[in-house]
Amino acid sequence: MSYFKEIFYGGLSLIEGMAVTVRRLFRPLVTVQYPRKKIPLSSAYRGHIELKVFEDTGTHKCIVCLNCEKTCPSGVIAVQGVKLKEKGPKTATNYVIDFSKCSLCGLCVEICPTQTLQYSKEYELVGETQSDCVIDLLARLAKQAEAREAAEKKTQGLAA
Amino acid sequence: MAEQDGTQAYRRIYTLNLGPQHPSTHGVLRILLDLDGEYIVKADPIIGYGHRGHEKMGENRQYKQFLPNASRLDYLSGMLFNHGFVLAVEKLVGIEVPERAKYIRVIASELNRISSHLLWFGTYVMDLGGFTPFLYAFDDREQILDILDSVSGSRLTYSYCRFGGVTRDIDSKFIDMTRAFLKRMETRWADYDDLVTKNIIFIHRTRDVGIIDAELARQYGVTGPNLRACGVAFDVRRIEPYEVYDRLDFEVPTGSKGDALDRYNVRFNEMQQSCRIIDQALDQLPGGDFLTKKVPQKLGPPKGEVYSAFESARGLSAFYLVSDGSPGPYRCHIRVPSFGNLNVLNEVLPGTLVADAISILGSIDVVIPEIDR
Amino acid sequence: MSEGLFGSEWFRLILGLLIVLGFSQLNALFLVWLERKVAGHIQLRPGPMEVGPHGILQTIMDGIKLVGKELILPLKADRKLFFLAPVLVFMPVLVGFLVLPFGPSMIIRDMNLGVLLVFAFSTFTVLAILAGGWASNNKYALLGAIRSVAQNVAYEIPLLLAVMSVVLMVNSLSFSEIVRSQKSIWFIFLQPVAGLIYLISATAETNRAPFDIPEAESELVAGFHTEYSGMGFGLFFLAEYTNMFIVCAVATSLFFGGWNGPFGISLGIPGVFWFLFKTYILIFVIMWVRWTFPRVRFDQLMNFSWKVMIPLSLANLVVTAIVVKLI
Amino acid sequence: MKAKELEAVMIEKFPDAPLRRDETGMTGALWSIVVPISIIRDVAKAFGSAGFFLESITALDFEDTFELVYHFNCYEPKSRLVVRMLCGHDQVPQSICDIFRGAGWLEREVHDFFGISFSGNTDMRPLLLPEDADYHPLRKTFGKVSAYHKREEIYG
Repeated sequence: MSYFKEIFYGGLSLIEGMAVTVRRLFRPLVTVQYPRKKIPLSSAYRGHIELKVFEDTGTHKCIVCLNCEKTCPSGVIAVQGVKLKEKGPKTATNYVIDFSKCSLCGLCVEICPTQTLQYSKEYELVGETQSDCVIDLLARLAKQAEAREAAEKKTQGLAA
Repeated sequence: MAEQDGTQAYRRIYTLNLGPQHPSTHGVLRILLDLDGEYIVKADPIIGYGHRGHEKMGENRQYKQFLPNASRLDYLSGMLFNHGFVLAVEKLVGIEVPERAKYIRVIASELNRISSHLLWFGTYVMDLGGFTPFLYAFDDREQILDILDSVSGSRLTYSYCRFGGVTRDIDSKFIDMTRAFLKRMETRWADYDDLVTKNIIFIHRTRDVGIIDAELARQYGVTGPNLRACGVAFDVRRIEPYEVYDRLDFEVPTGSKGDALDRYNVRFNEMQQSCRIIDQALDQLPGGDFLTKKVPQKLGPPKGEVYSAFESARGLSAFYLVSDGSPGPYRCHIRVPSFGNLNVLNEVLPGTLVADAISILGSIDVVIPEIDR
Repeated sequence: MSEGLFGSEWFRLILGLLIVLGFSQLNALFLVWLERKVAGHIQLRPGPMEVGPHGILQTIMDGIKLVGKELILPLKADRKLFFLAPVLVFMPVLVGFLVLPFGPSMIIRDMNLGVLLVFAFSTFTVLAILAGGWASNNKYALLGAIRSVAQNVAYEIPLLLAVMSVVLMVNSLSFSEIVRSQKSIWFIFLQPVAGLIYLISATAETNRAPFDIPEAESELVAGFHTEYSGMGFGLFFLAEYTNMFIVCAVATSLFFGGWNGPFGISLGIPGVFWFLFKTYILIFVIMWVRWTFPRVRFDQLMNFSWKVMIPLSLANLVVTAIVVKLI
Repeated sequence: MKAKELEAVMIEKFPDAPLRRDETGMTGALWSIVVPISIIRDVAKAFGSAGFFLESITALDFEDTFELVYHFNCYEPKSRLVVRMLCGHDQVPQSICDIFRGAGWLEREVHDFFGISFSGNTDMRPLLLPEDADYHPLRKTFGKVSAYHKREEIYG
């Protein structure tokens, strides 16, 4: 008897399974067609690090204390700086990261005494060689400032 | 192709090299199978393709700098290993953790445990040939990743815990998302039951397959859901509770026979228990700091050793740190659960079919990079 | 002269062959697309979307890609058999089209042994799979081939026994005869057990999930066609879908009334559309099954065939014979 | 209390071995015992018959000696116990892979990283390292090393 019972209940379980999948057939899709649509990033998203621009100085506040360079587990960060004034902190002349080694732990951001490091929101990075992963943060900052100025000019021009 | 076996004239044993590139070896595992037809005569797992030298790295780094490594050991439960490492160092140095941080860690860890189990669920059914449950599980897992992403900023290797707390406080949005997720999962279990658990084909593929009994499990140091499936209610969260697990009410699901179906059921129930834990932890969540301020930048722990165990998604894991007083450990050993869980294959696989080998391998849920370290 | 040419048997045959070739290829491409769409929507994703509206041209692009790829011959493979196998797998499925009754007058050759011809030739697929798996000089491929042979032997029997019950009722092996006798009521209502057994065996016969153990990608990587690349693989792939069409078309004509509408109601729709509509519904069901169930194990499959399917179909045949005799 | 019973057994059987209790639970173990290299199999047998399982075997490289650390645990109640064994750089300890069948791999791992071979374990192929590896990365003489101590410097 259990022979027929197993066939019957087995068949029933198969039909139940098919009911689950066919119901899904008429549900809205959950995937996003990526390059055309994008999901908003979470506010905590950790991209590679970048220098923050402060309102009061109009630029970053890196004082070349080398804390980030020392704390980085993988040796991603290289900072150089000069003393512009006799007294007071140094100013960074070079801030380069090798993103190919970075494990995005965020220790550098936490240790920065002037809090001038932050995570960028960039995730569509692409490169053909390992050297493409080397990012010069100061050059990036300058480029961003340029873009901002151009955008401002454009809006002013439109307003005029 | 098939070599003649010298001793037995008409039984041909041949060797099949399963992996390291094979759809079902989960990472880079290679198993040398000696086959008689489709029956396995001898199985020899070969590991080490993913060896990165984490233990050596640990000796050469400061405690803090090892944090990103911890979540890369078992990348499917990165939060749990992150949590475990932080626990070990806190025990070694003697750092007090605020109550709120403890709860946040437990919530995040349990979410990670569910996501790890969901991934296992999906890949296991896929190993058995059912592709669709895999994507349903990924859909659910995606919700967890979104939740953890919103608080840690990362989707897989979280590096969320810090000595003395966590990097970022959780907000009401996180709590709402988590509650919504718990509610969503309540309806999903029934679907999974209909689609997989009750399915006659699935039951036949898993029942009485790959039986690991309690004695075999003890011999090989099998822990986690694989051990609980043979009826031993051993859970680090229950036996030596860390954080706030002793204040939360949860069951330790066990099986009876220790076959693949039991392992499946134990993990499946464990996900539901984790949901319960999260629900209670959210209810009890106190206010206060999420990170203690009193942790120095450079840790100088006293000389000595600490062996701190925690329950990762795959079983008993532990960090064994020996300190010589310097800011980095003298020795950093990591006890990984998959090591014993995979080792037992030596004895479980012989006598089964190739198709069963895949089923068994999937059901014990190993993460190879965790073993390779 | 011209009339003689167009009316001649040769012309009919050549035209038929061209139509069959064109139809079977296009149909297979469409089915591949349909499978991906069905799978996609079952899994809450859209499936192919990029090439053409809703990705309808995707499979054609895939075909072009496959044609452009190199055919790699494994070291120490049996060269002749290796290249023969994909051709061998495609030839018999074309023969099947010769006798399928698409409509009352749309049969290329209305043979009175049509049913026998289809099943006789469908066994060729096994030979092709065995040849391909053996010739590849690969252990996975060989295992797949062995499994395939055992599986087909086990499932031919219930398949033919199920068909036999229908043949007993009609007393003919001609497809058009069988379809004509279903004008008022389809055989699926008279022979539900045989119909179900036929569908299950047909799924196993075409190596579709949950009986896709010769391929079993999570166990045997890709089974018998592990070593095939380019169009060699493409032919195996297309043959699978053409095969699926044939077994579903046969099921339609044997159990679901062929070109007849349900209960003799045709709604003025030409018979060929009824036929294709029902065939595609059956194909959809087979796809739906594939994307729902896990794979059965090899020995369980054999158990199921020998312990459940064959006794059931035998019993069904005996009951049918008695009833036919009594009426 | 399996740990208590076993403690009594240890003290009775191996009176010379220094047994150190850890009341605070800091190290994660109830007590640890330092045994001479010759009796490890007897100790392991005692643990095995008491229903313990082997959690991990690991080693530490000191300037003067290797130290092998065996972590045993049992399911109920909480009772992790540690067996330590001092093993000179040229000594060959005995394998316990027939008492705990899972120990074979753990010993292979120790052999990989420290170059300690175990007598009685027939399978000493590299486990995690490449097949032809002839180096032992966790020895303090390999690669970058931050410190190399004598054993007393840490355990005092």
